[in-house]
Amino acid sequence: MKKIINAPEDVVADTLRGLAAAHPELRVDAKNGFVARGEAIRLGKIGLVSGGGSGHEPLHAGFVGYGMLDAACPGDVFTSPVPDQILAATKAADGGHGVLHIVKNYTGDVLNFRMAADLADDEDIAVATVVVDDDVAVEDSTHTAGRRGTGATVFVEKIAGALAEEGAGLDACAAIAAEVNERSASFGIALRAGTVPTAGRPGFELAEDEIEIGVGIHGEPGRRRGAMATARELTATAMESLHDAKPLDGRLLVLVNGMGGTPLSELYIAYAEVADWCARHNVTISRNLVGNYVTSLDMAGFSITVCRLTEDLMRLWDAPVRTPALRWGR
Amino acid sequence: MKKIINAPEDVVADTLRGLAAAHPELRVDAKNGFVARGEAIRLGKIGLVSGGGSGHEPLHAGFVGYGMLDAACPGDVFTSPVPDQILAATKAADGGHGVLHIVKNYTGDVLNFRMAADLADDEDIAVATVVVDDDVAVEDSTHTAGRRGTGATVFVEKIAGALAEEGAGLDACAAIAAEVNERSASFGIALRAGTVPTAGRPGFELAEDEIEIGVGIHGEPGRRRGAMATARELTATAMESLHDAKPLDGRLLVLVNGMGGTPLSELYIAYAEVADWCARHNVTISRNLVGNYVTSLDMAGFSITVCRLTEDLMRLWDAPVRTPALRWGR
Amino acid sequence: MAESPGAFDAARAAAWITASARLIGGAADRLTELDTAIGDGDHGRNLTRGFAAAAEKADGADTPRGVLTGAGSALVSATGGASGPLFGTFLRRTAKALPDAPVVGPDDLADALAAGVAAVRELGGAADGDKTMVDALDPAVTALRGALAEGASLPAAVERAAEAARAGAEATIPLVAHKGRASYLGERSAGHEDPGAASTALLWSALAEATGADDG
Amino acid sequence: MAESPGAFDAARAAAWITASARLIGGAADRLTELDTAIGDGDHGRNLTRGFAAAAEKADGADTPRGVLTGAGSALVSATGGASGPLFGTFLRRTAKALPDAPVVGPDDLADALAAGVAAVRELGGAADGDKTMVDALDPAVTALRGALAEGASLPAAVERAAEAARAGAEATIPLVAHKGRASYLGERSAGHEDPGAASTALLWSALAEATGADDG
Ligand SMILES: Nc1ncnc2c1ncn2[C@@H]1O[C@H](COP(=O)(O)OP(=O)(O)O)[C@@H](O)[C@H]1O
Ligand SMILES: Nc1ncnc2c1ncn2[C@@H]1O[C@H](COP(=O)(O)OP(=O)(O)O)[C@@H](O)[C@H]1O
Ligand SMILES: [Mg+2]
Ligand SMILES: [Mg+2]
Ligand SMILES: [Mg+2]
Ligand SMILES: [Mg+2]
Repeated sequence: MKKIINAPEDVVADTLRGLAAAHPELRVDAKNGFVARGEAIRLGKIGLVSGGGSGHEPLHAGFVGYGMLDAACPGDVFTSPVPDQILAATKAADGGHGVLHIVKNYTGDVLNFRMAADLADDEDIAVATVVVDDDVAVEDSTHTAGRRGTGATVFVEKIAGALAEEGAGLDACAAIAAEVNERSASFGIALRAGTVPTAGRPGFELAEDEIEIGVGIHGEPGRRRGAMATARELTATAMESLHDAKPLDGRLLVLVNGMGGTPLSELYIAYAEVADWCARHNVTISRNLVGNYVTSLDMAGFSITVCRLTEDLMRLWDAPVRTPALRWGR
Repeated sequence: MKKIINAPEDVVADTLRGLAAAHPELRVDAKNGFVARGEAIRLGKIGLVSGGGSGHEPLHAGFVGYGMLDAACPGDVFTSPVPDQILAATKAADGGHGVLHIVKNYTGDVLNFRMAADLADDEDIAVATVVVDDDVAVEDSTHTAGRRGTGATVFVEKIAGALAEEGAGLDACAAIAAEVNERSASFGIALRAGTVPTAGRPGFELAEDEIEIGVGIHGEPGRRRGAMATARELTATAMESLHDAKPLDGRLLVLVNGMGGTPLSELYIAYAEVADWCARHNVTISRNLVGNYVTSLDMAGFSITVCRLTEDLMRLWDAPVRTPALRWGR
Repeated sequence: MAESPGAFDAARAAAWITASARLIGGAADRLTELDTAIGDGDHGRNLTRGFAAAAEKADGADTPRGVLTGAGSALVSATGGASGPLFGTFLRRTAKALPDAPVVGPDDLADALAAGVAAVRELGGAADGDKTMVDALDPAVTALRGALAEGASLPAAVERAAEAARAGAEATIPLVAHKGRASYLGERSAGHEDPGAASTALLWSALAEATGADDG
Repeated sequence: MAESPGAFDAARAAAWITASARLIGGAADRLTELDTAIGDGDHGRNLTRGFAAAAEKADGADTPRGVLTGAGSALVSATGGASGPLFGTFLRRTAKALPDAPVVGPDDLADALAAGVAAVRELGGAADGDKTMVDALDPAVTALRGALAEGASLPAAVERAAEAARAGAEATIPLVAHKGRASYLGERSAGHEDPGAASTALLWSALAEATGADDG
């Protein structure tokens, strides 16, 4: 394992230190384990809090700022945050009218956020929760922990964030977050596993001609191992899985997301093939995002997330945003 | 070699295809080998053209847009563009008052841009050239091809681009570009070499505890091989080299740049150490940028680029920019 | 000074937590390796951090109930992941089911542990054979109660429970996971021991150590 | 149909370019490997692309001067990198120094090639021993002129030049580079053959093939 780190156990703290140094517009509260906007929350605005294990940067702290999150709580690498830090973030994000918790569907995240919501309730903060579960590589059945939350988290945070900025209430924010999640689907493919710093070796080993298909963002192997293929074939595998799970129609928002160790040029190549696939299947892409947004340490690979947009969702996607990792309109 | 590509020889064409699909606001002229802004150049505005080998994405095409480049010409992987495409880009960027060529200091780039400038002269387009040579890992002596152009290219393109947008003339744009280059310095360290698609194997092999120190962005080994060290030590090596070459004082603009295969979290850790180093040495960082901006395929590692700002340079750095890879203020 | 082997007091409760912290810390690499195979490679580190925090809080109360409540809360606050809330709930709900007395008897302890296990089932929704910590927890309380019913002493009964927990953990190897991260792998989760079941077995070994310890 | 071995006409000029394209295409992997060691791993691909384009233009003129000008321009337009302008300039300035005639004699050809080499020196600024293509080009023209002065036939003289180019390329192995990308490596560039010198040697082999070819 070779990483630009000081010590495996300091990775999260040092990343936050760097984030704080690079972004004075953020409030990085290392002691209480959260990152919030530097300015106080506008009274009456619904607060948006997200969080989860670290190792997915820029998710989530990179999405704190105008038009998106009010606070994020990063846990240890691949480990959900604890209720205390979620509660602290929730308090920081509360403008008096309630806080939306955006939770990726993993047992640890769901349980810790649920405990934090109970604690917030004790302090009379209204909390609504949306659980993001967009990864169609996992069967949504009683035989699994349910679909994982991955790329759609960015869409949920951006769109619910824009609605909150417009002054919408907690129920409306929770409803649109659920709608975005419902309309979204993701599928990931890994070429090389990432390495958890404290584990010291990759989550799985792949031969030169092997890939993991239907992979998540926590270093676990995918649903199956497959043969390395062209960008066109890899993309088709992903698009077909997405289409099988939730038929692709209308106008799409598409994210071609890098897993951390894959350079931008390869993501653009994948996007070229996604655009081609959509053209061949009479599907319209109205908005897109290409880059490293929901990563898995230094894993090589990509995921595709689609959201079937409505007029409303498109307007909110286009609304101004100003965060370290996503910025337009101001 | 495992990459998300269709065929090694199609990498550049497919990347451009993806860029075109993802960014309808750009004009991607694959036939003539350049990427330009979608809208026609404003009459009278000085045009900015850059280019170089591919494999450094988002450099250069990702910096085409308002406030930065007018056109970019990507060559084959790690191969400078040919005069014909540079000429075509120059014509596309000419608003009648001349074009600034921003050239990284590599023999191939310098020679091909020089030939293109001669051709442009034949067509009565005034061309000024700035050669960026910020990489202090290379000795600036007659015993070398001179310092390489790396991270400072982003600073030059952004700042000269902002000045051009303000309506400055060719000489002024060229002068500020040269000033930014003069005030900048870079130093890079690699943890793992990248792989040129058509070569099929990494540019160099490193053991688990080895790194390349003073490395460029074309897969060549660095000045020396060293032992793997902590982020703090790696950063100190780089900062000391920068300081030795051009004493760090005043207010700095700092770029902590990823080489393509390094995740953002590690870059933030490096930035934390850069900020610490500067604090310990009484150096002020006024602006920063952390991310993958001048990459070397899938190389793992980072570089640090500093520019000693003036009032003017800071104002121009802060000016609005709207490109695929750098965007703020609109 | 702890009570005689048949009884469970605050000191023994605290000894349980500190022994857990020691055994889990010692096995952290193995637990992480198990979690790397079918999960996300953090289980050893999660529980090491969590039980270290719990052990720090283990001295602060006069009753087993107080000790385990404090330890459970500390565990939740420090662990994260799935195992934090689940193990934390196990301890807190075990505590809640204990009589609020300085010393509790073997049957009360067994009933309380059963309540703790039931709470884990409820919170996580895992059934037997889903390849989770439940597959070690459940055989352990069953063996504990069975041994006590047969008249075994508390130390002997907990020793049997610990063996059952170990056997339960090993029996997860061929299973296909239906809960937790390992469930994402489907059939590919078979052939590996569940990390949470493995750490659960350590917890019961620690309890055997704490209840069996001679106070001489 | 080509002229007799002593003379250099458009057909032989074209044959030089097509033979260069073939030899370089065949050695592309080796050239890339050399460039991977001390450069950026694109030399084989650059020149393969460049000479393929040049070969396509090689038939379009009646004079050696016309052929080489066209080939040189095509090379510049298709190659990129350092080698594109340098080899392109070599061909174009060689062409420019040739008499504008359908057939040129050995001495005129040698003088023109010397002018081409001088132009490469001027454009790239490399001195002898800087570990560049100049280290193969220079011994080659020197050997060519020497052999002609000693009364050798053009085919024999070019054969000697090609040998000198090969020797010159091999002699770059111990050198420390002072120009081109390899110079970034400082002392570490020693121990590797310069890719541009290696491809230059192929160019001279191709010329030997083209001038020696029997037109029967
Ligand atoms: N729904 C559940 N019910 C019971 N135990 C569970 C459940 N989900 C996960 N576990 C247990 O948690 C263990 C994983 O813990 P840990 O690695 O610390 O958390 P995470 O999965 O969040 O990384 C699994 O091995 C399993 O025993
Ligand atoms: N200044 C120079 N003068 C002469 N030859 C040079 C010079 N710089 C580089 N070369 C030659 O060019 C070769 C490299 O060509 P190539 O790999 O195609 O281009 P690049 O270095 O741009 O990738 C070197 O091996 C060397 O022989
Ligand atoms: Mg985890
Ligand atoms: Mg090159
Ligand atoms: Mg885990
Ligand atoms: Mg090269």
